Amino acid sequence: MARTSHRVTAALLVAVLVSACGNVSSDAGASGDSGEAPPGITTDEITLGATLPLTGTAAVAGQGLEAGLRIAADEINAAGGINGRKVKLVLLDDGFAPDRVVTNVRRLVSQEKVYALVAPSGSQGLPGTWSFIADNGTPVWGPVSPADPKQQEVYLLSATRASQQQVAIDYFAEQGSTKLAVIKQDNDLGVSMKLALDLQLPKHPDVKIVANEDVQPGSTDVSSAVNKVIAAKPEALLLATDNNQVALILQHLRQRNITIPVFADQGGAGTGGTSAVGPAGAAAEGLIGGMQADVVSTDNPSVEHWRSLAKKYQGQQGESGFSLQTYSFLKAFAELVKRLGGDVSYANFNKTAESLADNPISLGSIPDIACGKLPNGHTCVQQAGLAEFKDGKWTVLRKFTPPK
Amino acid sequence: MSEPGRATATTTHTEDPTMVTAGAEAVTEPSAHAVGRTKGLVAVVALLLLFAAPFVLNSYLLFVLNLTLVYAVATLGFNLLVGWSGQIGLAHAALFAIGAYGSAIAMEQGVPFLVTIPLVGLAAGGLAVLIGFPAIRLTGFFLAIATLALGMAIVELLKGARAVTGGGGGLNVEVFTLPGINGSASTYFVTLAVAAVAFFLVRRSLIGRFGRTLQAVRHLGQLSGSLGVSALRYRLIAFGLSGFIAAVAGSLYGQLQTFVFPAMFEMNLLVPMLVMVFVGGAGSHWGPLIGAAFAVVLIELFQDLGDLQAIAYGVVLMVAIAVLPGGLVSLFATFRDSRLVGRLLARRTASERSEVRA
Amino acid sequence: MLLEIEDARTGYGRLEVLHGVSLNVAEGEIITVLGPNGTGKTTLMRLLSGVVPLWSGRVRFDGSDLLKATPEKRASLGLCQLPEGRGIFQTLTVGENLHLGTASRRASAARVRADRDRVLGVFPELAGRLTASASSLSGGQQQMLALARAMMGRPRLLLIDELSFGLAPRIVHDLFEVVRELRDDGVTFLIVEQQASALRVSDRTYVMRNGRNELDRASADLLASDELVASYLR
Amino acid sequence: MLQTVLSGLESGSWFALLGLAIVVVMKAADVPNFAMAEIGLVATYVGTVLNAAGISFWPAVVVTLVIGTLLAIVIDLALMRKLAKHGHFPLLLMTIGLSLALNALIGLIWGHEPRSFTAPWSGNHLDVGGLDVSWAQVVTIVVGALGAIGITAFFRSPMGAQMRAVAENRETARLIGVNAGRLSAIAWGLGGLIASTAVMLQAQSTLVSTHSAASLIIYGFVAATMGGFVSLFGTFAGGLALGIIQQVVGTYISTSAQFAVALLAVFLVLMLRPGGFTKGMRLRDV
Repeated sequence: MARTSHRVTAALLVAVLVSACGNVSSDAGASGDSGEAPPGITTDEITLGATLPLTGTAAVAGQGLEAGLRIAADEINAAGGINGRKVKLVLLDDGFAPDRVVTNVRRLVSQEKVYALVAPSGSQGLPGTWSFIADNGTPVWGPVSPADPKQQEVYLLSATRASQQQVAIDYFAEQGSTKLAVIKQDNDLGVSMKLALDLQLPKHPDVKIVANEDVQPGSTDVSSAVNKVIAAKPEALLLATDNNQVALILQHLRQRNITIPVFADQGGAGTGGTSAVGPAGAAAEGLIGGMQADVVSTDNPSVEHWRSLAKKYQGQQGESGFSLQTYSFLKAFAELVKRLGGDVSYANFNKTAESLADNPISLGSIPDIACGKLPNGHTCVQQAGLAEFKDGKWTVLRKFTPPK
Repeated sequence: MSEPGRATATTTHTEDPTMVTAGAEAVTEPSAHAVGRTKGLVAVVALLLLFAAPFVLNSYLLFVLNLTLVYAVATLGFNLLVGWSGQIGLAHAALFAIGAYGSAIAMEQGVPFLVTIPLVGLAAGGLAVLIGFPAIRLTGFFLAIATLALGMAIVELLKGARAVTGGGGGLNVEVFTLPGINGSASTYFVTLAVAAVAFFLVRRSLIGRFGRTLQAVRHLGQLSGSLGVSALRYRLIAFGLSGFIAAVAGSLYGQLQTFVFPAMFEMNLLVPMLVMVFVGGAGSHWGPLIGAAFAVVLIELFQDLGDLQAIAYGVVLMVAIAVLPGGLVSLFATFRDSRLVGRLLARRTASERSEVRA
Repeated sequence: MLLEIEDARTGYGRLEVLHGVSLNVAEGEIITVLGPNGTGKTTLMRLLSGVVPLWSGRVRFDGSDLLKATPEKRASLGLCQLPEGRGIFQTLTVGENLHLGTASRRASAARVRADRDRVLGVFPELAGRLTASASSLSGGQQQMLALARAMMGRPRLLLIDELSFGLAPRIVHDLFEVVRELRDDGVTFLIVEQQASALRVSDRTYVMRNGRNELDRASADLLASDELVASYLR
Repeated sequence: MLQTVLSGLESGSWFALLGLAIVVVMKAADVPNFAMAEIGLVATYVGTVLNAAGISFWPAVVVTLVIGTLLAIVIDLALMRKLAKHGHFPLLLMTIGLSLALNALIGLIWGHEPRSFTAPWSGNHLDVGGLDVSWAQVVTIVVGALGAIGITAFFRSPMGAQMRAVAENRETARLIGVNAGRLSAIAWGLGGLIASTAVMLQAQSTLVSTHSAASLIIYGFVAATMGGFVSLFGTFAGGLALGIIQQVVGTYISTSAQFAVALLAVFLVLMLRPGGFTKGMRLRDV
């Protein structure tokens, strides 16, 4: 009896192996680089996906990012969709955990069959998906974090953290600050800060880093880092932390009556919104935030337009800077797909996207999107701006400029 | 609780409940052995189905299945330690990380992936024995806290050793592919093969004397806390084995994720691992598979709940514990012991039992 | 009858340990349950104190069924226990241990103080050591403390598991003297023993073997027939 | 250096109080409570909401403490009680599940933005011989010390003695008539009260949010370990020492080593003194 079952098993194994071997030779789904119809697109619908940190340590940012996407999709659909196709959004939560980002991207591409990923912001897990993305050819339009400009499928639509930090270093150098201090998290935030320092310090020989402290991601204990920074007597402080820690550090500094200027990138400072300055309270006065998108309170007409839509949004964080950012990204995506005309193949998508350098997408709320060919062309935007939080309100300190 | 002298005296002249239950379980075991052949067939069919998975599932579902198997292997090791030897050692996520990182780093140095599997297993097994040394002096929560602390410290070290591990920024993992097969399917086949071997070997060893000794050691520990040298040796062996298996699972996990970060191996991994052990039923054979499937599927199903998913996860876990304190596996046991089934099986088991008693 | 047990069966898991025990205790009696190791004496104690459930049969205390009562509920009914191994809390002081005896009843501070003075009158050795750690007491003193603590709960029936355990014969003798005194105060006793020494103070004795009670005799009779005792205890 | 020690005493007081809350529940209810920080956090969030809504400080504090206490009691009665007979593992997991659920609940109701509890003394400073001392720090350290003294006194009372008896041997205590169930509810309530105090102290001097609970609970357990899960004094001293070690390591070695050093300290303590700083009796096996 046992022996028979073994034989049957072996026979079945061989049969299955032989018959189906061809099916597992490629990871790509129905897509491909040729003119085949890409997934997620029908005559009247286009499915787009994103993985976002809707819960966990970055939930405030994630909710804002979600809001922007939903506001834009509603607006596009109300106006009849993109070339007649309604936008269907599939937004998954990754809880800011890298492993769940990887699972989510698989799900979006293979299960939900999305046409493209728009503005995914899956903590640091995204790099773990690049090879899978490459196999499927799925465009990744405007990953918010982290940035990797070397992938064929990935288009960066806003200044990276490092670029923002570079612009900030330029700014402080111009203001005559020579002693800078740094507090960074030991993760991709810290990595980008290190990159920015390596790139920009040689350009400002007078500028010295007098303190360079690490803090635990997610920790509320920042006091020893702050104490060390204070002891080093810097003239300005650069932060590469999440918005909670930005708020905490500001409070600690101001409690000790230290009034040096403090910079954090768009994510950390929540530029335009309240994610960092709200909790920081009075201590937020004077915080300088990096700008990937315009500040939410300007009278820029395109921002005003977004603001009128955001006011009606039902969920949380609708009027935050994160919301404006992803709103702009999805609007830009719609514009690009419009330009594709009848040929929505990935080949045409990439060709059209890479020609944006000649005919940029200009929205007004974010710097013009001008993508080119690899190796450097997929970093479609390099300019970052700076905004200052003053009298309870964000005001532009420096218009969008590329780092020196 | 009490000093050893008195504890021994107590056991000599009471009818100890734990010993008695252990005996009662032993009585039922041979009947399970009798249906072993059917069970073997079931296992073979299940294996076949699993083998066919890449041909029918899309990349996402295959990934989820693969993840389930990886977690099942990890839980197999964890269950050996927590369920069978009764030691709540909480360095398991860190040993899993050693597997993921060790394998990736060894591959960078040119070691073939399949060779790195036993290598990281041995390294983590050795480390686990070192971690287990506190077990000689510590029991219960003290052991849990000490191993938790050590495990977290190991993850911190991974973060700190930036030159080798990439620090908090993560480490890219070179993916091993079987010739002629795509990455996802290849990773899956390797996982499936390793999982099958691991489950087979662990089950074999636990059914025999080793498993009985482990359980005896566990019960002894509950009684007195003072143990003989050989009992301590068994505790360490349990640590070493669980560490070995954890690292093997970790190396598979690295292949699956293709990018590893220290943040993957903190409490957010340890908690699901504990859930998997518990839900599957501590000290059961197939529990790890059930537990892993439960945990992974639950997270994926709850994706659609949006903001509510975290709360749903917590609530489901709480309800599961409240309703089934013995884990999902206890459902089957309850079913088996229920009157109806009991009556149906009565004739058969009665004859078997009389055989055993004689 | 203060305590009636009829054909009680219980055990652990699936294993039956008591195969039908029946015994009665009348108000004011001192009853001994005698038997060698592993006959289910401790299980009987656990059954009476509510630690193990009754499988079948009946246990009635003062006319009411005890089936559902928790250990602490039984204590508050006056069914108190002096647990095996004395149950003295080593990390508490002597005074605190003594005070624990009142945990099961509501009593005014004055009543408690009066009770304490009365109990300390019976055990003068403890009186001077109230603030000392209980772990500093000798074995005999700890057994006294356990008895004294049980008295603080004003028990109606006191279950004692191995009063003589690990103590010198002289001390055992003294303790049994105290038991006799307390009985005169109105306390009923059910004492489980391995040694025959308890027979001298008790009124009646049950002999247990293999989870059943096999003999119920006046203690004096049993004591007189040495042979019988020997045959059961060896 | 003094500034560092002061910061250390402040955070150490939070750790110490949370550790005490854990130990109290552990002693009387025999549950390792991983949801302790979240219980305190729920209560504190209610307090901050009242605070922000214009309710004056002291009534808000009282409401916070009452909610923390009641929440803990309800958890004991509704969830923990009937699991006790199944051993430690389900209990441990139940508190973990509870911490996840409570944390998510806070996020759902109040969002994930960090909050603070504005006290009348918020922002006020003292200059003590060049040392910059905030009133928030003074309040934290003083309340922490008073809390520890109060709990110690409680455990000297007759009810406290009953709890210690239960901690030493639950079954024996029940046999002699100690109502372990009632004591466990009281211990949970007391634990909830202390945890709410700890989180509220944290909120009046810095920010709390749904993710500040995770590190607080770990440090609380570290403190409890230092006290061997039984010694109140050991836990309190352990918590303070942990806070100071953290700050000193952060200042003189590296802020990124803080966590690892704290964990290794626990390990060393356990290896050198398996019963904690102040060796009490051994704990029951799992």
